[in-house]
Amino acid sequence: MDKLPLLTLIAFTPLLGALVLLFVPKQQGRLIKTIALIATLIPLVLAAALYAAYQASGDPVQFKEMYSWIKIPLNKEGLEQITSFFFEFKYNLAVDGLSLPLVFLTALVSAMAALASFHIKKRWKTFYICFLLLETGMFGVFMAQDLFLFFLFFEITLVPMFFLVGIWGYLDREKAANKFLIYNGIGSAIMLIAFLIIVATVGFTMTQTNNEVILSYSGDIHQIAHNLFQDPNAFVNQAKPNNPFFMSDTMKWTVFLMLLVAFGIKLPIFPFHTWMLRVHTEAPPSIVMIHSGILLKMGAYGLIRFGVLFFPAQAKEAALLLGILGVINILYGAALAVVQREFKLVLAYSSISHMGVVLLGLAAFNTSGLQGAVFQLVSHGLISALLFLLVGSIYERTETTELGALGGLAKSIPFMSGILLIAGMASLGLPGLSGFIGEFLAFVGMFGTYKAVAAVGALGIILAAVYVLRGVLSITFGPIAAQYAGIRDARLVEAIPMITLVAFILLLGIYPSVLSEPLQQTISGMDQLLHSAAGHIGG
Amino acid sequence: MSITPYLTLAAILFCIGLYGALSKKNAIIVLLSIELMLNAVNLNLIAFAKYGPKPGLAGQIFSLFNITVAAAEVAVGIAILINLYRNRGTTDVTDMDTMKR
Amino acid sequence: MMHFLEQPFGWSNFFVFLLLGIVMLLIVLGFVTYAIYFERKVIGWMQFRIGPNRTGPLGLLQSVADVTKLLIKEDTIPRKAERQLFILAPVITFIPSFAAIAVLPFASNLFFADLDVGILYYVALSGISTIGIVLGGWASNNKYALLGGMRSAAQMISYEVPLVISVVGIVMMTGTLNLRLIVEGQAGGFWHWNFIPQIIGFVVFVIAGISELNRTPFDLPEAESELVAGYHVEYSGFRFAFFMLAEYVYVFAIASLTTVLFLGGWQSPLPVLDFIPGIILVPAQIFVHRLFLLLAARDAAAHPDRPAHGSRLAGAAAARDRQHFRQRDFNGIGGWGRMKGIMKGLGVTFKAMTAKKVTYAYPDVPLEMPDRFRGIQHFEPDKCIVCNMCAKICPTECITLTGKPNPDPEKKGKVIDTYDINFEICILCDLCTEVCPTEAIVMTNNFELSTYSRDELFKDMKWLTDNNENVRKENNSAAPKGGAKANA
Amino acid sequence: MANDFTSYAWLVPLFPLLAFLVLIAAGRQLREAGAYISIVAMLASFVLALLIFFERLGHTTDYTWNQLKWLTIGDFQLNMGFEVTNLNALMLVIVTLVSLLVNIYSKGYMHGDERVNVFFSYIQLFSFAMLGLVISVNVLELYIFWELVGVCSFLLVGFWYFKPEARAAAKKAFIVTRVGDVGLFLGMLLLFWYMPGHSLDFSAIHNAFSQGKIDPSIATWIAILVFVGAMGKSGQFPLHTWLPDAMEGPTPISALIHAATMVAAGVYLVARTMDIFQASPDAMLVVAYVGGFTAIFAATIGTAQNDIKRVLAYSTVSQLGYMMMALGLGAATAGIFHLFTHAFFKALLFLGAGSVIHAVHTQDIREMGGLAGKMKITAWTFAIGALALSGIVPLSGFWSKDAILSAAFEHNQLLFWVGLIAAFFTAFYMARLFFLVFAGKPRSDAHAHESPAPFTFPLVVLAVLAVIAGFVFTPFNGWLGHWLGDHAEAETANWTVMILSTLAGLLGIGLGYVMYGKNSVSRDIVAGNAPWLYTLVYRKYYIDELYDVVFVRGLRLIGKAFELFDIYIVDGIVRLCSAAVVGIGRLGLRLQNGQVQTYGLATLLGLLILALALAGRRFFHLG
Amino acid sequence: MLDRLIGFLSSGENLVFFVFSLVAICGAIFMISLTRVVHMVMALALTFLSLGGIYITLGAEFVGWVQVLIYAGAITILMIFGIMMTRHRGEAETEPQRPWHNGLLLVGAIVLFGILFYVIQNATITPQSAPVDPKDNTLQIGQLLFNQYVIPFEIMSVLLTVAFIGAIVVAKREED
Repeated sequence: MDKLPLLTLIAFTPLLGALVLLFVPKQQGRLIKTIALIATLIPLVLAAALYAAYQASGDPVQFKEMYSWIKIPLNKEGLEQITSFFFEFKYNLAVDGLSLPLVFLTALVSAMAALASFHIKKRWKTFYICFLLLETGMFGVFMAQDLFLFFLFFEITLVPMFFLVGIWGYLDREKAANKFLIYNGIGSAIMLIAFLIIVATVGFTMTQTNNEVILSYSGDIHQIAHNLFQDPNAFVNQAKPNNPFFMSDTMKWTVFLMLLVAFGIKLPIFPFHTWMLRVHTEAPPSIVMIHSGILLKMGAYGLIRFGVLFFPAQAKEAALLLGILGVINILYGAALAVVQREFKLVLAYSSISHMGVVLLGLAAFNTSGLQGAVFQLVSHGLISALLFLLVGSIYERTETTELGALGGLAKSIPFMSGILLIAGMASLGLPGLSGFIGEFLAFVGMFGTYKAVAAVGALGIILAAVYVLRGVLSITFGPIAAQYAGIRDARLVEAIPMITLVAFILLLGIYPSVLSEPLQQTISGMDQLLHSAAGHIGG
Repeated sequence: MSITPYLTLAAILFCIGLYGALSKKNAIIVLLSIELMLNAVNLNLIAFAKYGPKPGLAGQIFSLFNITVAAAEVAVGIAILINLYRNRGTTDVTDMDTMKR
Repeated sequence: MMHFLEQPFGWSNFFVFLLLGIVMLLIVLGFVTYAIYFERKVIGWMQFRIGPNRTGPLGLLQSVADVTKLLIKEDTIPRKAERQLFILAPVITFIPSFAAIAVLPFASNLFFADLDVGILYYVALSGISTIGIVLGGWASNNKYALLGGMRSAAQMISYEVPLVISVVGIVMMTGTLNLRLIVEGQAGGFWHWNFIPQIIGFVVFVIAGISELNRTPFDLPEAESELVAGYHVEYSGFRFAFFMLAEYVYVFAIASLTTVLFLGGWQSPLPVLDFIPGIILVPAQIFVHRLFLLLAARDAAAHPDRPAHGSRLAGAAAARDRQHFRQRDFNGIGGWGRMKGIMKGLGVTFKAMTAKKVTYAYPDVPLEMPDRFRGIQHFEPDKCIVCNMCAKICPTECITLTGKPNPDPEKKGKVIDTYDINFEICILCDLCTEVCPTEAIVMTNNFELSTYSRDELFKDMKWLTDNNENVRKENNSAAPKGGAKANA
Repeated sequence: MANDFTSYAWLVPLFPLLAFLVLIAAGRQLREAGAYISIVAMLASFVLALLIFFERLGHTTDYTWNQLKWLTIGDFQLNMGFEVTNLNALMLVIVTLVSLLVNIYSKGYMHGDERVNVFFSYIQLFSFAMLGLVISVNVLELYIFWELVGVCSFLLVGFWYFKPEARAAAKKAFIVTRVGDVGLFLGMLLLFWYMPGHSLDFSAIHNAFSQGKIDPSIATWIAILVFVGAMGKSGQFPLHTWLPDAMEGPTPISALIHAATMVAAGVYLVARTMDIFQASPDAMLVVAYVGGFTAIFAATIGTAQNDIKRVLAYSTVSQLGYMMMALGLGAATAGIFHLFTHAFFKALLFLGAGSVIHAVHTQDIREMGGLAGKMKITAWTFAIGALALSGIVPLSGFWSKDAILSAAFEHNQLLFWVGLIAAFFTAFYMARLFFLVFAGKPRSDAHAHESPAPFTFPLVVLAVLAVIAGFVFTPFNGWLGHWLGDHAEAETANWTVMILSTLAGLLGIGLGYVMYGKNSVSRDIVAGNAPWLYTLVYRKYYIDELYDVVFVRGLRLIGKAFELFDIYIVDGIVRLCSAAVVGIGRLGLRLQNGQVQTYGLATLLGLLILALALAGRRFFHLG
Repeated sequence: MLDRLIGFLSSGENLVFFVFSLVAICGAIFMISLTRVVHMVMALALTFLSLGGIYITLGAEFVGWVQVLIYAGAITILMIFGIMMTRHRGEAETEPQRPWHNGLLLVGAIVLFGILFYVIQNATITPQSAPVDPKDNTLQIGQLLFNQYVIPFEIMSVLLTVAFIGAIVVAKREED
């Protein structure tokens, strides 16, 4: 199984699908849809195989694929003793405990979104090409082991997303698309700067064979981690005046803050969240499934992978800040979700609130906190995908998601309102469904480090119940409006994704160790890192 | 007699010419003001010819060239002005703003 | 004069210069007045008339009279004119003209300013007076004045260029712009004068000079028929005088400049005559040149499309020439053909110069009327036989007569007592003389009947008898009818 | 033999789960069969529970099995499983018995409703959750089932979803219980961090707390937080508002959930984690006082209600207050005993009320009257229930209430009197209810008739149980205490307490008879001369309105404020930046007006500034 | 200050310079402030003349008269022709149309003069060699012009030719 380049296959199958779609004539909607569906199902199957084949024990980083892509020689004057001096851009994919579940989540949610996109009404071909491109980008992000490769895929997701929101969205979709692009553009710009600083200082590899010395710069994560946390008295960590390889504390702080801001925009932390609201309300529901299901996770993944793991000391000191930001996100998102009139906005704010829980878990800096954060990512991915799937179907039938207008749909669409109820329960963290596990672990973790912050955060759980019930009940329960009496219940093509998502939510809720097993190795790895770098954490 | 009074006079004339050139609305007067500015320059040249660091006739020769150029300039300026007047019907500088965005 | 210039400039020095300036002004004024007079005389002669002769002996005081008239006359300023410019224009025209004279050397040591840039000085100042002319035309707010001003300015400017260029030759030869040095360069006989080596320059200079002054062939600005009097049409009184003065000062300046540049200045024509002080030679040459200038100007090229200034005969010749020219120009021969025309014109002019003038001093010398001219009647009482024929025949019954018996007893018949003609209504039809058997009443050549009041037009017998000059000889062809004797 | 049935205890919750799955999957096709499946499932689990109970009678050692590896957090392993203690076994029997009877009853009651199978599936899910809760091995598992029970109550209360009141009631029920759950959640977290080895098992908790390994302040915090969870579920004073509104659901549900099982969960939890409470005396005090206050508070409100189910709901709240008071005073067995007896006669009363409603199709007691004649069985069973509740001698109510009052008498005189007064009020409103509904002439024209067999059978069974259940734990035979392993309180018959409580009961009944039975005393004594008191009590001391204003409207206000802040400040800044850029652009535009002189001026000024800058350097040295 | 002024005026040459510069400045100011166009041109002609005079006092006799010839003579006439060829509706120049523009411009001009004045006052220019004697200035200029500066001279001639041909072509009335 190892010989097969599994990761590349998963990542680029959608792209292949997109290429095939190019040759299909525009009018044949049905053919386009089936091809697109296949192009998403294959990676799903492969991801499942990947998940199965992943050994929980042993080295967490598995399925490594490393090929040197671009080698740019740099001028050597002043460095005589070095024989070859170049910058290397490596095509470096691998999967570890943290990215494995997210890769599977991407595959699953994309497949479901492809199914849900069947009720897109215009220009299927371009839609699905953008969709598959987006999926490739997302896979790449989670698999990339090289900073620049990560950035490359990160940018790839922006462009199709811009078109998907901009063309197939609702009323003022252009405005939303523009805001999305500009905001994320700025975010990724800051991220690129941070990456460059990291690579410029710490991203070097010095190999000394018998007669020649090779000094190369590359964005390889493990190399950077190795350099950062090498033995303190190595040449690298001497704070000599012009030691190009040493990152002074202030530089580390700036880079950390930059990454925090860059990923804060992606994972909407409080002040940068306005773009996400517009995208959630204006984009077509199937795209929002992907966006809130996976794209938001990229921000969190980046923050964990590059923010916390590269700068544990700074992260530890900023833990309180992260915690407070998390709580603000939770309470702010929840409070606003309570007063929204539009169901999609309720869900958008609830996403902010759930992401706040992720932040909280992250800020805890202990195994349960990190595990909680990852759990919350995966579970929120599934739940919000399901919710927006339902929103899409409801909107297709009732042409509105205004809470005031809808009501009593349980009578005409019992199946969907049942699923909506389950999704609502999962999102407010009902035990037995995946939502609870994430929250539980995050809060357990946070309780270990900052009790007060966790206690205030817990209010969020109550508010969650308030806004979810308010939203869900005002749609399903209550007297039914006349014009919606006759709407049909979910078709098969809508029912399948709903059921699969509910199944996964239930699976995670009832038997979470299915996800926590592969996670252990990576989390424990991270834990030692945090402990060693930031001193022992209480509890 | 040092050079400063001449230079001061030249500066005064230049500034007056400049003010005239940029504020007057009648194209001819603008041309005139420019002439005045050129004259101020001429005065400088000749003043330097006599009291400058290397007194000599170079300044005067140069002022001759300056006068020639000024004459040529006025000739062409008036020609353009007349042509413009014939086309536009006005000599008001503020109306000549086809360069506007 | 030279040593004056060297002295450091002080108050005394200043006054000397002032005096010299005034003297020069008087000389120039004198010259101007007599230049005007001389010119009008010559023109007169060309037109078979004798020019001004009434004021002063031989009309010498004519231009003085003109000048005094201009001084006394009220100089009006048109209401709509630009007052300041209107007043300023003549000043601007006159000052440069007078200033230009400063540089002209009259004798080896008699000159006002010995400038190294003499010619340039002259040309620069003449340029300024053009402004005056144009301003005059513009300020008088009169379309014709404006056009006249612009035309004269255009002409002066355009001819200034050949004027200056023609001088370049001399400058190149003498190596300096200083007029005094130029004259000294022409010492020796007249063959050292510049006009021989620079003959072309001389010719161009003369023609350009003539046009500079808006003189005859180029006097477009004052073309009567179109522009009335050119730029100074609105001017009157002293300002007009200024303009005329400026013009003639320029004449003097151009003439003297020509002499200085081309005709040897104060250098005597023959070495032997070098004792004659330069001072005399210069005006003589100026005079000769002046004469030549006028003649050449007057007829050299009668202006193709209009009669010469005021001369009808010249005009006729000119008109013939004009047809001639037009035809010639038309078929484009031009060139020497044209010169031949000029020569013939010149010939006509000279023939006219020597011909008898037709001018007559009318008020003094009565005009010779043609034979059968019907003037005022003359009455001889003794011939009248009171036959009343004249009274009856008179169509307007303007004759009233009364007879009285002959006081001499032996003669029979009547003698005239009273004989009145009412010239208010007499139409001088000559019927009364024809019908008078005894030619008692005859016509004279006199026709002056203007009186201050109507009743003076009733002439009595005595007046008629006294009117005995210029009696018409050829009264009526028929022999005296009846017994009356032919008058002696 | 000792553990063969107990080892199968995990089957007890399994049967309802299976029934639930079957009903969900084939709900529409089954139609009639759905009811029978759920009854059979409940019967099976009841029989198994009985077997376990009898097996457990002999000995007191707990049987625990927790090998199911659920979640690994770093080096710590979190396992799931089940545990059977005497208390659990007792609870199993109570829950399965009552839900069986309710199933039978609701087969008849819900006959007409087309979503009956959905109803039965919800009941089965609820039973599964309740049974799961009872036998859970650690606090986390308990919390999971605890929330599941909350959801089931939400679903069942909101069963008739087309009614807006049902929707609001269901939402309110869930949110208020949720508030309580958060308390429990935080308590659990504290436990997690402060328990040696992070274990959450009850046995570990018992050992840790009894040996006093946890310092008292933390223990108090944990106890209070756990009690908050219990308050939420059992409807104690601050979080009681959802219980009366939950009456919107069908009556069998009220009987099953809001009388016998779910509300008892809170009491069960406190009993289960008694060691934590014992560890902190002031937590015990809090529990006692809250319990006492809730008892009398709910009792007073009960007297003024006109809806039959609301009266019973408030009586439940009051009785739960009694149980909490008992637990607070350390008399765990008395509390559990009262829970045991209360489950039966309260379920009886609710089902009776259900059959009355079924008959006259209204819940307002002022429109009922004189039903005794027409509904013989319901009337008699209802009477037995009422007497039991009022604590009249032979019936179970008397014994359990006596146990509590005697415990109160020993430990806390104030609470004793509070309990006594509450007992008087209880007797009074039960009498009022009985006489208004059954005695006197019929006030509504509906022709009432006796309910069919499925209604009456459970009533009779419950009535019998209500009578005999009392003798399990009387002053004379303290079997239950010993069985539950709680040998602390020596059982002495405290005659004074018995006499006083009987007197209170009789006085209440007498007053009720006088006012409503013979109405010789005018009904509106209270309403007449103290109308404000009457309306105050009738409007439930305006607690609901208070909550509405403070929380609901407060939250909405905060939300609105945040929304304005979000739109105008956060988004405002973004729009501000773009507007600034556009503004500067437009400013530059005005400079380009095509006139050369403007450009000239601009050049001149530029030149000057440049010159000044260069020249200026000599005067003031900037950088 | 006053005594410096009197000392300045004591020598003849300074007096002449002072008079001429005064006239030049007044001419320039009148040119700006007068309203009727022709008056403006006259004022400027006056300035040109006085500048010519100053050149002469500076010993540049030839340039002075050339200045008089070309500026006072030719360019003024050209300007007047230009004025006459183009009709002027409202003679009076309505000044306050662009208050901001003129105000700013005035400030700019004054500041520029301030800078120049400051520079002039502080600049100390010491003639290294003896001043050229103005005797026969024209001859010297002629020699220089045709020896050292003959190329610029030729270029000037080309320039003038181009200029006047261009002027004619541009200003020609296209009626034939």
